[in-house]
Amino acid sequence: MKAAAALATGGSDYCETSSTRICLAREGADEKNRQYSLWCRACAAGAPSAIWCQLMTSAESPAARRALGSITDLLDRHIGWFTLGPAILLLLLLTVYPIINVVLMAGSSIHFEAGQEVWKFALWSNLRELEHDRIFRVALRNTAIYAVASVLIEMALGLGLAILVSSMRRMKGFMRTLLIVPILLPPVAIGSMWKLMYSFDFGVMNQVVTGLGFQPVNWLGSTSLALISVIIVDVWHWTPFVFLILFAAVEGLPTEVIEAARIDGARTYDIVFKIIIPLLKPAIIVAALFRTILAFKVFDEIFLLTSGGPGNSTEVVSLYLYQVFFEQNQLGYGALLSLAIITATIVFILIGYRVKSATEAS
Amino acid sequence: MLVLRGYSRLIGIFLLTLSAFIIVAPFLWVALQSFKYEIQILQGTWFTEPTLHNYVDVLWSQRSDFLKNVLNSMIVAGVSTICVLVVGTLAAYSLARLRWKRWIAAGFLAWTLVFNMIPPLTLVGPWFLIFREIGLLQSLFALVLTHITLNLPMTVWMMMAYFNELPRDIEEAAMVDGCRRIDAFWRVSLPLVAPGLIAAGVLAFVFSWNEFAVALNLTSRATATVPVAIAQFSQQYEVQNGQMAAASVLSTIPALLLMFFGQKFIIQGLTMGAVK
Amino acid sequence: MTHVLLRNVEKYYGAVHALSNINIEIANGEFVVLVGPSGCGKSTLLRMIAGLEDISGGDISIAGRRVNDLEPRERDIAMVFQSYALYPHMKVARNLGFSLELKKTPELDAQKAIANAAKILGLDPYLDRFPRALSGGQRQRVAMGRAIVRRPQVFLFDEPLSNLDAQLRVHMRTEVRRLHQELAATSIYVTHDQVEAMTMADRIVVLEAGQIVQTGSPLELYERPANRFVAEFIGSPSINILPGRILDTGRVEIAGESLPGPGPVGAKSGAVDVGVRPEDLHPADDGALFGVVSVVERLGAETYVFMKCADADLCWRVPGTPKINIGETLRLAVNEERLHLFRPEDGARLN
Amino acid sequence: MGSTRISSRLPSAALFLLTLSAPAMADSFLNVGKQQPITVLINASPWYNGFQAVARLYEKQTGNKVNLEVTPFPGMLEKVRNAVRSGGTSPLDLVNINSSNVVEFYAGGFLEPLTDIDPTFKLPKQVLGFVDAGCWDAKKQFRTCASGKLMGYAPNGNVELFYYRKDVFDKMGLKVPKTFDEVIANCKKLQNPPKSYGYIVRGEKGDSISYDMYAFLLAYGAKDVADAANGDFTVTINSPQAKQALDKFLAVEKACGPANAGSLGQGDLIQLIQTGKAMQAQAVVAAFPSFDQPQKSAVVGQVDAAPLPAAKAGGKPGVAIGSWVSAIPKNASEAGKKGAIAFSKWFLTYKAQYAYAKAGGIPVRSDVFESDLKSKPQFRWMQAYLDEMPYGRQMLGYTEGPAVTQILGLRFNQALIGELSAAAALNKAAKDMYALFKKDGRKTGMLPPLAE
Repeated sequence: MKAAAALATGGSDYCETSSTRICLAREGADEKNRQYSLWCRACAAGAPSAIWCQLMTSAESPAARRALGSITDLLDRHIGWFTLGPAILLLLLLTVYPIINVVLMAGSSIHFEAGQEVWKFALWSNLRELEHDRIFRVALRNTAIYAVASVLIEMALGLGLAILVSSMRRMKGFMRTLLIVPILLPPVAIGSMWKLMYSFDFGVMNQVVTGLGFQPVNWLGSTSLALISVIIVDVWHWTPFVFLILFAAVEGLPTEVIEAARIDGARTYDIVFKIIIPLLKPAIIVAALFRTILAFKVFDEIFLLTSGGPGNSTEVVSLYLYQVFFEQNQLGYGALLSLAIITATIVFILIGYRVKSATEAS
Repeated sequence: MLVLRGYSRLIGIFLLTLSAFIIVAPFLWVALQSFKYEIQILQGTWFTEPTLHNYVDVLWSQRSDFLKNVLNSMIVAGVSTICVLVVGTLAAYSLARLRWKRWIAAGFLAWTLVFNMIPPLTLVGPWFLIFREIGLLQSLFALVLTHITLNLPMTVWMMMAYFNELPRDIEEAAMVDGCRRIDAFWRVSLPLVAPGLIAAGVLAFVFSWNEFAVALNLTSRATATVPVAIAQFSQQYEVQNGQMAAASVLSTIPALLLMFFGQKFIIQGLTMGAVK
Repeated sequence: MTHVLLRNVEKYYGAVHALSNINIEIANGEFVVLVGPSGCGKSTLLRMIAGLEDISGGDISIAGRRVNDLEPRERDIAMVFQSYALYPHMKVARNLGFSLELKKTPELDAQKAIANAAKILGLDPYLDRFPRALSGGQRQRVAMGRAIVRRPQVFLFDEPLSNLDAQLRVHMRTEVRRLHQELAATSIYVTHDQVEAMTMADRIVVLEAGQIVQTGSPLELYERPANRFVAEFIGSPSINILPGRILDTGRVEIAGESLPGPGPVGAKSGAVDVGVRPEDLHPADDGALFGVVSVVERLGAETYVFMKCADADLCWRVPGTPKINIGETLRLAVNEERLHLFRPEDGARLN
Repeated sequence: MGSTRISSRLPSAALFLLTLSAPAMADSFLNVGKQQPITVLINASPWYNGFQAVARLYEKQTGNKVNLEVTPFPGMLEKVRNAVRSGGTSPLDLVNINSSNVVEFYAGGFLEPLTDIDPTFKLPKQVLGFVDAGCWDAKKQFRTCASGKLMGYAPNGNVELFYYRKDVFDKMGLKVPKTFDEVIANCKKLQNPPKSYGYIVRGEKGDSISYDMYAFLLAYGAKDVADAANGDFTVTINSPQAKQALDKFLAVEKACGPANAGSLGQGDLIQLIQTGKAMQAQAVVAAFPSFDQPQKSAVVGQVDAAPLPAAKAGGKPGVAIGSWVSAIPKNASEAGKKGAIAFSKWFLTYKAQYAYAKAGGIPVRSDVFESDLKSKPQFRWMQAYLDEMPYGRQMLGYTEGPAVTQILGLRFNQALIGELSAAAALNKAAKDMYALFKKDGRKTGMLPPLAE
């Protein structure tokens, strides 16, 4: 309402300053006002998109217009289902069966006889096995450490980069392309290449380290370092992911709010921590959420770098699941493990959310 | 956004250059390896006479279908990205702006999230069955469908965050002025979330481009994608680092190009919707 | 005492010369309005004073201090944005007190200042709300309050009322003016609405295409517009422009009738644009201007009569509600001493 | 051997095939008649190019089409499972499955015994059986040819050999070691980290360490379980012999290995040989050709092979067989099965195997090993291979094989990096294995735990 009223008087300026190139901009100047309302009348007659809109105005035949109109009327009346429908359809088609399948498998033990699957109910024994599964517990702990460390570091770096790049005056697009190069590489290549870089005898990392006069570092072979080395790779690989999500969000922030803060006396620090970060909260949450899920699913890199070793120092849940479900072909217990991983992910995310809210409140 | 001046600007530029270097250096290193013979890579030699041997092998050896793999990947990633942007953005808009019953919205979002958490290992078996039953096995179409589904959760959640950042009243004003919901969406909201749309598009593209587990299972040699091809260089006994580096470099180039033009396409499409 | 001084200020966007040679002196406590059509550079100028845009050339000083290279926060100013730019994630109270929070003002003082501002603006009931739960007018007041709380050297307003509906706008106009009188703070106000400019300003600066066209009090601008642009921009309904001639005798000829003219004219004989304010017409049987009435707008206190005359649209403003009918032929005369003469080529004032 | 040689080696292989096929075609290649096209699943591996060359040769000789479905190594298992499990006709007619996973397909009844398809099918006696790798006794649930059916044959016979630097040995006057103690004695002279390592063995968690440890376990006469062939799954991994073997393994690693022994995988190990840092090593024969390629190796012509060391002088070396198996899915089409059998028969002929070896594969016929190839420098490993063959043992011929590999792979690795003592590692491994067999309802038991 308000905006519309505002536009009646100063429309074009309003849009100029709020950098919104929207159809309303037309309403500003008197001359164009007529065009705008013409256009909006075309909308009212039933044009769902600009292209249709143009089609409409150029369409000679009123019959054609009516036909188009009734289709779009229908579209508009049931817009909810037209917008959400395709997604629901896709999910029904491709996710329901796999999920039900996993759930059923989790309660069974499955083996093969004469080329046929034989299912047996084995929920209790599977659960008992899970209860006593030490490796899974170790893997869960490692995954949690891995997820906390990598997600926190990546969020901090990604946010910093997003804000820095958005503060640049030019070459933003170039920087965005440059900074997302790591996620373009296939994970299998990332694992192999970093393994080469970490190589104790020949790797570039140790070339640098010894070049600086230190002893070569046993990046992947030492139990205390292996997890850290793997986290470094993860940070390198996935910081661009966070950067990309947050950069888009920073670019979408209302400029004037930040300008107002600058006039109010905010320093860079204040603007970042009191304005930008709170405003980015939705995007930050989404980035953290999906990064966490990805961290719980991490596989290729660790598989190629350490295979979970040495000992169990880099054993993570997905690696263990691979062993059980895939290598050892324990379909039932493996399915239960994947449910356990999902549960763990959810619990982990909820805890993270709690911690975040708690620190915010204090 | 942030305006840096004086010292802080210098520090900012320095930090940015440093991080750009750290991020790009390993990639450059990989690119460097692609011009070396395997033994030079293994020995960590820095300066050697460059050879195109790895590229020749990746592209034209008898075993290789690399160009075909790239083409497959371009089709799969391109089509699935466009589709997931359409489906996902509509769904996100729907959830962010229309009045849905709580349980529908929450149920939908929770379901996508849980689905996103499922280890892909447990998905491929059932999918293999589904597509075999409907006779789409080893077709690119099946792969496109699965990639849309795989990337849908992230797209929906991201786009929802961006839509929620938009003030509602701009859109409401448009509707008061006679725009339909769908016009308000197309001409008002969508152009405003263009940066988000690009981010979501880039991510969906990248994830599809690099997706391995499903692509491996649902394709045959004729429909295999780039990651499947690249994985062949990581063998049971050794990694063919030179070829893998060359293949990685080769696979990023079309991805970068496609992303670049994709961005242009999105921006153009949106400005057409918004201004013309 | 000069409080804000702009000397030879320039602004370039790449090759585009957005503002050229801007010189303004603003006295302490003065309320200056920058006015001009959209795109004339007035908002840019304000943002340069605020420190949100770089200054390409010249100097800006506030309270005797050159501020060219200072950050906005170091300039001791407050600004009210067109879109209010309220912090959407902070409640009203924190929005009001945010600048104090940044200055690390003691909690008690800050609360007092917030309470004070809230009282002045009638925001008490809304302190615990988020901006999204406020109406447009309330948001506007919060934006004002945010400025007040700071007690800055200079208030900057960037079309703060343009997002309000007409009634509220009139109301807020007096509100802003009242506040200015209460606080007696130097204010610079940007608008494209000449009514706002006329009603609020101590002094108006008219900008056109990046240049100052005229500076002066509202009445000066109204009575002696420096050129045709200002004459047309200031005043509602707009000034009538009629084609005419200056005769060798120094008399002015409109619609074939020669008039004594407004006094000394700095030009030789030739074509001229004659500006006549709608209220500077009166009915006269021997009047030079006659035409058929096409529209009559009765506002109660006064009436606007529109007619076609000498190939130009003419508007006559009459007090009260005289009985004039559409289609009637009227004959009007002008107040000779209040004529404005402009050169047709560039619109410069000739008398 | 990677695919670098595609440019270097393939032309020579093709040339060779041409010279060979033209005169020889008429008489010596097996005539298998007209067959429908078949699809063969094979992973991209060092021996892939040899296999491909032979498949092309087959097409040329017989006019029958062979489609090679090439997959990355991890894809092999998934593709076979998908093909055989989901019902319907298998898109694959002949599948290559690696040693440790093939039992799953035997036990699941997914593969058709070759003799059921073609009762006349018989492995020529020269074809190495690799200790019953291709046979399955469904009753005993064990790999044995004595009572089982022939399910498949090895497309390549991969075992581990002992490698050493001939040039260095000659210069220093060292003798090729016959026992692990001699290895250690040698390596004390050779060990000079980080310039050179005396003896390297894989220590990476998982398949790597467990496979390489079998060489020690078998040499010391240790066994995983008492008598799997006859259903006795009493866990014997914590026997005193196993303890001796693990102690020796740890001693070797400590005295001769690199600092990152605990994370040394196959790739790292081959890298150390190729770059000339490893003076003695234990590695698969499939890796050998890559030591002689100038593009991949700094020690061309300088590495020589010998049988693996034994526990004591005159003892048997511990040779764990890790051969792949080529088999035919039960749900392949009839024509496909027939075509696959035809191809298999042809593939196992001397001529084909000879060509296979020349193109970079590891042949599976003893007469090829004894042919003139043996005396060619690039096949100098063949004699060691022949010497080792009699000691070959097939490990883990039961369905829990992959799980046992993981258990051992973890515990051995923990012992190597010092997280567990040797005895504790073996006791824990035994406990884990016992629990595993127990869960599966096997007849099992445990030895008394070793003193920790």
